[in-house]
This record gives sequence, C-alpha cells and structure tokens, in this order.
Amino acid sequence: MTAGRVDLTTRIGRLTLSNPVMTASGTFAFGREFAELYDLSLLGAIVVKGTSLEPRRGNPPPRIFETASGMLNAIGLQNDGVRSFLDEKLPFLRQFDTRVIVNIVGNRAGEYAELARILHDAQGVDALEINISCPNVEHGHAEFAGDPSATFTVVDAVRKATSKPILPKLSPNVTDIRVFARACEEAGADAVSLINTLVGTAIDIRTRRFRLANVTGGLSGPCIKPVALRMVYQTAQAVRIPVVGIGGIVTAEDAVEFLLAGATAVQVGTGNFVNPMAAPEIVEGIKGYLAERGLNSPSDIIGKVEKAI
Amino acid sequence: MTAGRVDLTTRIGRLTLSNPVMTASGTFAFGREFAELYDLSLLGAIVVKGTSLEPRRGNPPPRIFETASGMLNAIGLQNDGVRSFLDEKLPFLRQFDTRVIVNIVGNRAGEYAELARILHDAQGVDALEINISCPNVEHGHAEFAGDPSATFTVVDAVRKATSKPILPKLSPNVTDIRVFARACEEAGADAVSLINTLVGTAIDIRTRRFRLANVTGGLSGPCIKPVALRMVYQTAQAVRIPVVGIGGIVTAEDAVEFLLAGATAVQVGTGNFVNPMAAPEIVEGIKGYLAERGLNSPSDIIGKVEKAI
Amino acid sequence: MTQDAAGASKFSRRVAIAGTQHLGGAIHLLRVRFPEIAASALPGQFVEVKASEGSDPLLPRPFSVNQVDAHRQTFAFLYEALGCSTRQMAQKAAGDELLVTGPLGKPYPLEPDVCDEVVFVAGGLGIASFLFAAQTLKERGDPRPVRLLYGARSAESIVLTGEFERLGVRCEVATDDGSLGEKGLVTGLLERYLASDPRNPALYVCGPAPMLKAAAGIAEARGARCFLSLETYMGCGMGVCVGCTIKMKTGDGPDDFEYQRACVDGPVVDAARLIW
Amino acid sequence: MTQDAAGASKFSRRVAIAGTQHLGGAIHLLRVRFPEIAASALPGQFVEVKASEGSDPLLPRPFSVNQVDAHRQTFAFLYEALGCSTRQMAQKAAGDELLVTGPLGKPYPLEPDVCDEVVFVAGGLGIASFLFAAQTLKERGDPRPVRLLYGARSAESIVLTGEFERLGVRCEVATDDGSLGEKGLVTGLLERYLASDPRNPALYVCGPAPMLKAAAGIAEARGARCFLSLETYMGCGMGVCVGCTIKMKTGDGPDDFEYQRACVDGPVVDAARLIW
Ligand SMILES: Cc1cc2nc3c(=O)[nH]c(=O)nc-3n(C[C@H](O)[C@H](O)[C@H](O)COP(=O)(O)OP(=O)(O)OC[C@H]3O[C@@H](n4cnc5c(N)ncnc54)[C@H](O)[C@@H]3O)c2cc1C
Ligand SMILES: Cc1cc2nc3c(=O)[nH]c(=O)nc-3n(C[C@H](O)[C@H](O)[C@H](O)COP(=O)(O)OP(=O)(O)OC[C@H]3O[C@@H](n4cnc5c(N)ncnc54)[C@H](O)[C@@H]3O)c2cc1C
Ligand SMILES: Cc1cc2nc3c(=O)[nH]c(=O)nc-3n(C[C@H](O)[C@H](O)[C@H](O)COP(=O)(O)O)c2cc1C
Ligand SMILES: Cc1cc2nc3c(=O)[nH]c(=O)nc-3n(C[C@H](O)[C@H](O)[C@H](O)COP(=O)(O)O)c2cc1C
Ligand code: FES
Ligand code: FES
Repeated sequence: MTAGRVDLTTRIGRLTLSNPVMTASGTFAFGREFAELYDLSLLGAIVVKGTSLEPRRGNPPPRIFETASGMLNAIGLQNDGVRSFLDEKLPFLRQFDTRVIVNIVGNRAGEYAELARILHDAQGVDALEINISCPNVEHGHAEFAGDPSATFTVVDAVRKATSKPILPKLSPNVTDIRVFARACEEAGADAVSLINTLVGTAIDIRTRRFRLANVTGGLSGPCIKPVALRMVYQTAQAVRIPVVGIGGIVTAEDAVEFLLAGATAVQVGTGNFVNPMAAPEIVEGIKGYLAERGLNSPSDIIGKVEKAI
Repeated sequence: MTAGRVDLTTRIGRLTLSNPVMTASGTFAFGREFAELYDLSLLGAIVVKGTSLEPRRGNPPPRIFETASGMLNAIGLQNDGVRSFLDEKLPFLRQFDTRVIVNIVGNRAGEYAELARILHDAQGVDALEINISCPNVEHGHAEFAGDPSATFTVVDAVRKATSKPILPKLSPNVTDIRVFARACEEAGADAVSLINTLVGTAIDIRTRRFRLANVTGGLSGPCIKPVALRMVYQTAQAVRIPVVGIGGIVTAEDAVEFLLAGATAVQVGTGNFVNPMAAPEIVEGIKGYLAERGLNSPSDIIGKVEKAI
Repeated sequence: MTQDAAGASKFSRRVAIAGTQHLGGAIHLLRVRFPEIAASALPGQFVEVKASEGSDPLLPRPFSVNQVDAHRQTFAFLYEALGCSTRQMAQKAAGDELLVTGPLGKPYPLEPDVCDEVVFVAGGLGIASFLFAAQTLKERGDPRPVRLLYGARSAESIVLTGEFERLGVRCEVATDDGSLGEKGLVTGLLERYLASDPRNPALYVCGPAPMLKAAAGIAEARGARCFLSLETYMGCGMGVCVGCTIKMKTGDGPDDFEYQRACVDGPVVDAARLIW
Repeated sequence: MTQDAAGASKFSRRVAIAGTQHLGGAIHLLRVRFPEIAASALPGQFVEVKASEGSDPLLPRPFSVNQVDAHRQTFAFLYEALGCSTRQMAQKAAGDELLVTGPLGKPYPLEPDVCDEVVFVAGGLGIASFLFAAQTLKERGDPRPVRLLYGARSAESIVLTGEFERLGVRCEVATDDGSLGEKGLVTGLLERYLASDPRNPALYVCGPAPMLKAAAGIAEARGARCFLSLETYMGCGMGVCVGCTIKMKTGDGPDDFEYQRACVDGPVVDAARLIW
C-alpha cells in the first residue's frame, strides 16, 4: 500500500477541501461536542446546524424516532439565530484547519438573502448551504423545494447577496430532482447538496398516536441510501456544477459508492450518531480504497461507475 | 380474549374481502408456490404479478440486490401475457376462497383498456389493479406516474372498458401523491393502492459497476415503511375512495399502523420473502390486536390515529 | 464549556467484552475494558452502546455506568434483555465487540453541600446508576448516611442489594407482588421515609417515568430536594441532534420555558425545573 | 406441477437450533429439528434461513441440506461465517431460533440411468450438498462407484472427508497451498480423472462460479454429462420474485434463450443448457 501517495484534496467549484468528507447539517451541531472526540481538522468541512435570522425554539417533543435502518426527525430547526452563531459558535470552529459551511434557512427569499449578507462579512465562513428542503417547518418543503421557480428565486437572491460559494440543498421529495438542480445551476449555485430527508411518519399502535409531535418527520440513515445514490447519479449527469452526495453514509464503502456515482464530495449525517468516529474513519477508508488500487486522488473515481453488463 | 367475536370482513368499495390482508403484485407470482405452504383461502385477496397483453422476457440479470432493511428489484415485468394468465394461472387460483386481483400493465392507455376488456369477461377475476407506477420499464414511471393528466387518461380508459372494481397503484416518486389520487378518484377508480417502490440504485465498489443490469431498481421492504405510511395518511385525508396501504409490511404491527393511518386494507410484498408465512400471520395478528382491545372490526381502527400531543 | 480544541474528554471505539454475568430474570451485567471511560466517568453518567454490526437496530442505546473496577480499567453496565439491542447483547460472549462512547451526560450532584442525607430512589432497572454513586461516596470517604429505597416487580428483578449493603448503604425494598421486602411501590417507602422528618435529605431518583413523576410530587409536597435521572429517548446521546429535548422552566410564566437536551443538560435534572 | 391446492409440500416456521459444531476455519455445521423437511428433502435441495430477528440483513439466505439424521427428525447445513447473516448465525447457540423454509429447488439427478459413475466435484463450501447425496445413494443401495474431487484454499477448509470415506466414497483432495492433498485446483483433479477415460460418468459440480465454468468447459471438451449447482443471488428462493434468473438455451439460435429461475428451475442445471 502506498497510502502516502494519495492526495485527498477536493475542489467543489471555488471551495478547496483537504478531503471530500464533510459532516451534514443538523447532525454535528457546531462542532463542539465532536471536538471532544477527535480533532476536527481531520474533516474536509463542517456544515453547521440550520441557522435562521432569529432564534427558533423548535418543535415540541417527541422529535425523533428510530425506524428500520433509519430514523425520523422533526427537530423544527431549533437554533439560536445567526448572531449567536457568529458570536458564540464561529470563534470555536475557527481554531480548526477545516472549512466551515453555514446551512441557512428562512421563510422567504428575502430572509435567505439577509442571512447571506450577514454571513458574507464573516471571516471563517467558507461557504453557505441553502436549506430550502427542510420538511419539518411550515415554509420548508411546499414553498421552495417543491417548485423549481421558487428554488431559482431563493438561490438567485442569495447569489446576489454574497460572492461566497453557495450550495443549495435539494429535497428528495420531488418527481424529478434534476429540474431543481438545473434551476440552481442557472441561478449561479457553485454546487448542489443532495439529499435532504424523505418525508415519513410512524405510529405507536399501543397508544394509537403518531410517534412525532409534528406528525411527519424527515427520514435519514442507511434506509435512504439507495434513493440518495440514484438521485446523485442522475443529477451528476444533468448539471455541470459539482454534486455533494448525502444520505445514509456510515462507512467508507458507502462514501465510495457516492463518489463512483458522481459526487465530488460527501456528507455524513446520521452516520455520526451510529458511530461517532464515522467521519474520520471514512476519510481514512477512502484513502485506503484509493491506495489499494494505486490511485492518487478521489477524482480518479468520481463518476466512474459502469453498467453491470 | 374474545377473538371469536372479531369479524375481519373488509369492504373496498364494491369489493368485499374476508379480511384486509392481500399479497402484493410481483411478490406472490400467481399463488402456486405459496399454496405449497398454506391455504390461500386464508388471504383477503391475491394480487397477481403484473400482466401485460403480450409475454415479456424481462430485464437481464442481476435483477435484485439487498440493501439496508430493503431490497432493490428490476425484474422488468417478466410475464407470460394475459392469455397465459387466463388459461394457465387463473384456473388454479379459482380453487381458493379468496379474491383475485389482476395487476395490469401496458405501454399506452389503449393497452390498459384492451387488458381491461379481456379481463372483464373472466370469471374469477374480482378486480383490476392498474400498475401505472412500475419504475423498471421504459414507459412506466415517466409517462403515466409522473403526470396527473396521463394518470387520469389511463384510469379513465380502463374505467370505460370494465365495470369491475379498479384500483390504480400509485408511485411514491412524486412531489405530491394526493394530486394523483384525486385524478384517479375523478376518473372513477374504486380505490387507490399505494405505494409502489421508490427508485434507487446501488454500486459494487469492488467492480465499480451497478448492482443491477437495469442501473436503477425499485426499493421495497421495511426501509420504505415510514414514507409509505406518510403517503397513505396524506392520501386517506385527500380522497373519499378507500386507500390500500403497501410498503414494508412484515408483521401485524406494521399492518395495524397502516390501518390506523387510514388504509382500508393492506398488501404484503417483500414481507413474503422475509417470512413466507407473513401474510397469514398478519391476518391472525390483526385479529388478536382487535380482540385484546374489545374491538370487533378493522373499521374500528381505520384512520383512528391521533396526534402525539 | 471551557475545554480546549484538541483535548479529548469523550471516547468512542469498538471494545471487547471483558465479561458478562446473568443476575436474574432478563437482567445481565456486562463489563468492557475501556480505561479512559473507567477513569473519567462520574456517577449518573452514561455510555452509548451499539451491539449490532448492521443497521437494525441502527442507533446505539444509552446505559448508565453501573460500576467501575478498582484499577479503573474496566466498567460495567446493567441491562434487561427486552428490546432489540439488548436481546442482541445477550447473545454476545466475552471477546465479542461492542461500539462504546462515553462518558456522557451530567452526573448526580453528590457534593457535600447539596444535602445531609443521600437517598437513592430506584424503580426497576433504575437501580443501574446508583451502585457507582455509592462506591464513589465511599471512595471519597463521604461521611453522610446513604439510603436506598428500591422497588421492582418481584424478587427476581431485585439485584445487587448485597453490593449496596457491603458499601454501608441502608436498603429498603418493595416489590409489586410482595415476593421480596414490602408489598407495594417504592413511592410508599419514600412517603414513609420523608414522613420520618429526615434532616436535609436529597433524593436521587431513577426509574420509569410515572415513578419519577410521583417521586417528584412527593418531594415537592415535603419540600425535599429532588434530582431525577431521565430515560429519555435519544438520538446521538451527546448533544448534537437536539432530538431528546425536555421542557425546562426558565421562570414562572406559562411561556417561560426552553427545550433542553436530556443527554447533555441531563440526564440528571432538578425536579423543580422540569415541566412534564 | 400437479400438486393439489391444499397439500403442503414446503414448510416454513421458526425452529430451535438442535446443535452446532465448529469444523475448522470459519466453517460451522448447524443442526435444526424440522421433521417435515428432514423427511422430504432430496440431495441438492436447499433451505432458506433467516438468522436475524430484525431487518438487517432482511432476506433469508439459501443453504444446501448437508445431512439428515437417520430418523429424519433433524437436518444440518454447513456455513462459513463470513457475511452478515452467517456471522449472526455463529453467535447463536442450541435453543436459539431460526426461521427456516424448505425444501426448495431441484435435486441432483442421481437416478441410475443418468450415468455409470457418480463424480462429485466440490470447490470450497461447494462440498455442502454432496454428503447428503452420498448418504442417499448408500441408503438406496446404489451399486455405482462414487468419487469426490474436492478443492479448497487450504487444509483448514477441507471438511467432512472422513464422513465421505465412511460412506465408501473415493476422495481426492487438492488445496491452493498444498497443505492437504495435491497442490493446485480441483479442476486439475477433474482433468486427470476424465483423461483416465472413465465409463459413462456424470459430474455433479458445486463451488464458486469460475470453478463451475471451468468444470463445465472441461466436461464439454471430454463429452461428459455435467450438472452444476448454482449459487445465484436469491430473493425469495421459491420461485415468486423472478429475481434469480439465469439464461438458459432453448435452441441453437442467438436469441433462443429464456430467463429461468435458479431457485426452482435450479439450483441444479444441466451445464449444456446454461448460458454464462
Ligand atoms: C441516560 C439513560 C440511561 C439508561 N441506562 C440504562 C441502563 O443502565 N440499563 C438499561 O437496561 N437501560 C437503560 N436505559 C434505557 C435503555 O437505553 C433502553 O431501554 C434501551 O434503548 C433499550 O434498547 P433496546 O434496543 O433493547 O430496546 P428497543 O427495542 O429499542 O425498545 C425498548 C424500549 O426502549 C425505548 N428506546 C428505544 N430506543 C431508545 C433510545 N435511543 N433511547 C432511549 N430509549 C429508547 C423504546 O421506547 C422502547 O420502549 C437508559 C436510558 C437513558 C436515556
Ligand atoms: C442454492 C444455494 C445453496 C447454498 N448453500 C450454501 C451452503 O450450504 N453453505 C454456505 O455457506 N453457503 C451456501 N450458499 C451461499 C450462501 O447463501 C451465501 O453465502 C449467503 O448469502 C451468505 O450470507 P451472508 O449474509 O452471511 O453474506 P452476505 O453478507 O449477504 O454476503 C456474502 C456474499 O454472499 C452473497 N449473497 C448475499 N445474499 C445472497 C442471497 N440472497 N443469495 C445468494 N447469495 C447471496 C453476496 O453476493 C456476497 O458475495 C448457497 C447459495 C445458494 C444459492
Ligand atoms: C437530527 C437531524 C437534524 C437535521 N437538521 C438539518 C438541518 O438543520 N439542515 C439541513 O439542511 N439538514 C438537516 N438534516 C438533514 C441531514 O443534513 C441530511 O441531509 C440527511 O439526514 C440525510 O443524510 P443521512 O442519511 O446521512 O443522515 C438533519 C438530519 C437529522 C437526522
Ligand atoms: C420483486 C418484486 C416485484 C414486483 N413486481 C411488481 C409488479 O409486477 N407490479 C406492481 O404493481 N408492483 C410490483 N412490485 C411492487 C410491490 O407490489 C409493492 O408495491 C412494493 O414492493 C412495496 O411493498 P413492500 O415494501 O411490501 O414490498 C414488485 C416488488 C418486488 C419486490
Ligand atoms: S440525544 Fe442528541 S441531543 Fe440529546
Ligand atoms: S429467488 Fe425468487 S424467483 Fe428465485
């Protein structure tokens, strides 16, 4: 093995990462807790929890429920607002040699633009991920994620508000995700992140009540991997901007599948809960996979999947 | 327990079943193999494998692959055609005291209508399930399932060709499944069946090839249950015709969740592979659930789910 | 939190099972070798344990640290093999691996200034966290009297009382069926104890939710300090998913509350602040 | 098929493990009590076994019937604990439950009119199905000579040869590393055997796909009848999902083929009809 030769440096448009592994929004908070487990500089990037203009209290509990090879969540974007992020969370993250991507969420295009303007001036914020696909808040799914022109409007507004790299995050709960990816590309997005969670529900047959106070929640974890992988493959063939693959990644093998399908980088979400060391183990595992095959860079495998026969 | 008191008789519009448990199309073939395990008269209904006008050879292998709590399939509707069904498969099924529902599939609305005309005259065919949602054949998903007006056209054509009960089967790969259910209702469907499989894929990182010759396949099994349950709940609130719930049902507890969410009956698909005795065990399990609570009929729980708080 | 960027204060890895012990009924004790956790865990803290290699069950489950060996190389937790993870655990033997993360959560406030009498109130498996607490008080040479009020379904589910007695803890037991100790609920023992007018006691309570609620009510009525260890449904166990939220008072108005995370702001909480 | 509507000829239920035996390496023998299957199974048939209670792994896995006890109350199968189901199996003990369905699939054509010499050709775990075949021939008092050509990675993976010898089967072994028998592949043994011009032999071959393919090629070149037992990826194992399809010749034209189901039209197929 010549793992020493492998260089995991990854370029997502104008954004350069030390490796293609990021942690997904909402599954890593603002890094503090995981910093007690490992050095965050091992990560390609950290995507922080969805951040809004004003603080949000979130949904009442119960907010999560485990399902077959997955989990439902309806957190409702509980967060302390962008000011608190800049004052209290960002300084901590800046100590690490990694990229910080802020996942932004608003009710209207104007709110997204406002967030982008505020964050545009922040040193240490490397990119913005535009969360137009959160299924657990009133204005999430229906308004932006289900309508390509609304998607365009939001991305366009953010594009005009900042020159930082922007990555709209797409919902899988649509008939054809490529249409949305193309709208983002046209609006000037640097890349697209996919997928967010599938909308699902669960019922307690003993109490005959929904398992989540919010009735429905977002389904994540290994159960959604086949759907995510299909959408990443389709999207990578439909747009020229890079695709960041997300959905059910727990091991390096999972991550390599996404790279082969055409993802330029990946995000680990629920995998962080399954195995708290998942993200750094995936970085090492990708390196090992490339080294064993005498390859030097993730770009040697990105999109390189072939037909079975 | 007074399980003796429970009467599982279920009405799906004009179709009366001895109990609400059916076996799903493509997971039970034409009943012969399962008849070697148990008496098919124990079932509410049998939905046979998707049947077309002409025989179809199906997709090349590999056709199936197991994923986390689920499986992908791309069978490609291999079947011997409707004539062979009538001559060779139906007579066997008619020996049993159950309902036979034929899952029909065509390339154009006219083919569906033609199938409906042929089957209209068949003694022993109790209803037709209109498969407009198979993701594994060229004319499946894109043309009918993704477009409400095309869905209307097919259902309308079938409705005009037969007076037998018809149940369009809906695809989950859409932004809002309720729109499709309403189109079916308007076209005169007796009920809607949902869900068919989610489109997914998987890659072998060793060979760097897709796991399925067809590249993508349909995802089924417990992994999709939260999505199916959500869609059944939404649809049951959006239409007046009955909803038949499908997706990840392996145990009686799963089936009860669907009834609580608003399904009038359920179908067991991949569950038949997980546990070949699943369907009759589910019939008994529903009976037990009702009996333990002093309830007499599935209708006592259909749609009776409440909010968590 | 003032911890520095590089310093690890939590640990997560696959470790081998050092030993297992069947205590009665479906209750087992499982010991793993994990020196960092054994050395730093405090009573009331927990670990997340993933027993399955696959993805069903997917998430690790929280288990309280039950005891730590004298050399702080291994620690043990107690579990009842009833659900999907715990039944898988019961099929494991020494040498098999588990994925373990910890130590997690806020410990019991056991400092001398909190109270003059330490009272552990356990319902069923709620006993799990108290042995470590009693050991720790003993090790610290804490002179205060320690008492255990312990209720369970039946004699079979009463475990580890010998260990408590050896540590000088005064144990009172109640069982639903009267097969051991008094017939009745642990809240009965608690009522009687508080009726005896103890001097500045603090109650540390762990058990099923209805029992916690009843104990908190009794404590409030009697004006006793009361700390509850909550068994909230958890996602990550370490404060990042915000899925385990509990409603905590921030004032006296109806809207004076915030959602806190049971895993890091708890699992031990002051009963007076919890909104049920 | 001419079976009548009510008659069960397959069986499926949860059964207790009667016993397990470690044979070497990661290879284990697992015996279950299932009289209906033990009484009706034929050599070459298989059962579907689900070891996990949960949904990962989801589907049962196919395993060949390896042996049946004299009173036909129990049967055993052989497995190598390498994948997710088989590793779970290896954690089970006598008394634990498995969900078992069978008997499934087409048996080996062992009738006297097929050939004059019976030759089993096994690669690795492909040995699993042949012991039952040898037992059955012996029970039937079949007078034909039976030979086993058996290859595996190393001595550790060569199992059950003693049982074959006790049944009067002439065994020849090859290992990749030469640690037992001849150094080389089982196809070497086969070449040499066929070069000795045996009288009307039939080959029954089970093992990894490349070995099956090689054996079929050798058989064709020598004009010997050859039956392959395929280890195709399966969904249901009983003919309903049509997911296990293999391409079988129906004539000599390029389009003269049909997709057949490996589980019911196989797993034993005539090598001459299989299109790779
Ligand atoms: C801080 C804390 C400490 C605990 N300490 C112990 C202990 O020392 N010993 C012990 O036996 N149990 C303890 N528990 C409870 C234990 O975590 C659950 O019983 C465990 O989830 C059972 O897992 P299972 O897969 O076997 O059960 P499951 O099949 O998952 O379900 C059994 C029950 O456990 C609940 N449950 C499921 N998942 C979770 C989850 N992620 N978090 C919490 N509850 C869940 C379910 O609601 C269900 O009622 C503790 C819980 C918490 C929060
Ligand atoms: C008719 C037949 C008889 C067999 N008899 C035996 C036997 O007696 N002893 C034995 O050890 N093995 C036997 N096998 C092979 C055995 O079924 C697989 O090795 C088994 O799936 C391993 O399960 P796993 O979960 O441990 O491995 P996995 O983790 O699932 O995977 C290990 C390997 O098995 C393959 N595999 C996975 N699922 C299936 C499936 N549903 N069907 C077939 N292959 C699969 C995968 O491609 C992978 O390469 C037989 C297979 C067939 C088709
Ligand atoms: C508990 C939880 C909270 C999440 N919060 C957010 C969020 O704030 N913003 C966002 O864009 N995605 C959020 N997500 C979605 C994830 O970032 C990710 O897209 C999704 O979970 C699929 O990936 P996974 O299967 O790896 O978890 C959240 C997911 C979970 C499980
Ligand atoms: C192997 C296989 C074949 C299928 N074939 C058909 C089919 O021919 N027609 C159809 O409408 N649905 C077909 N389906 C979909 C199922 O009927 C069902 O809608 C889906 O699998 C979801 O249910 P489940 O999770 O219980 O399997 C097939 C599913 C599987 C797994
Ligand atoms: S369990 Fe994730 S924040 Fe508490
Ligand atoms: S495995 Fe289902 S048809 Fe063969």
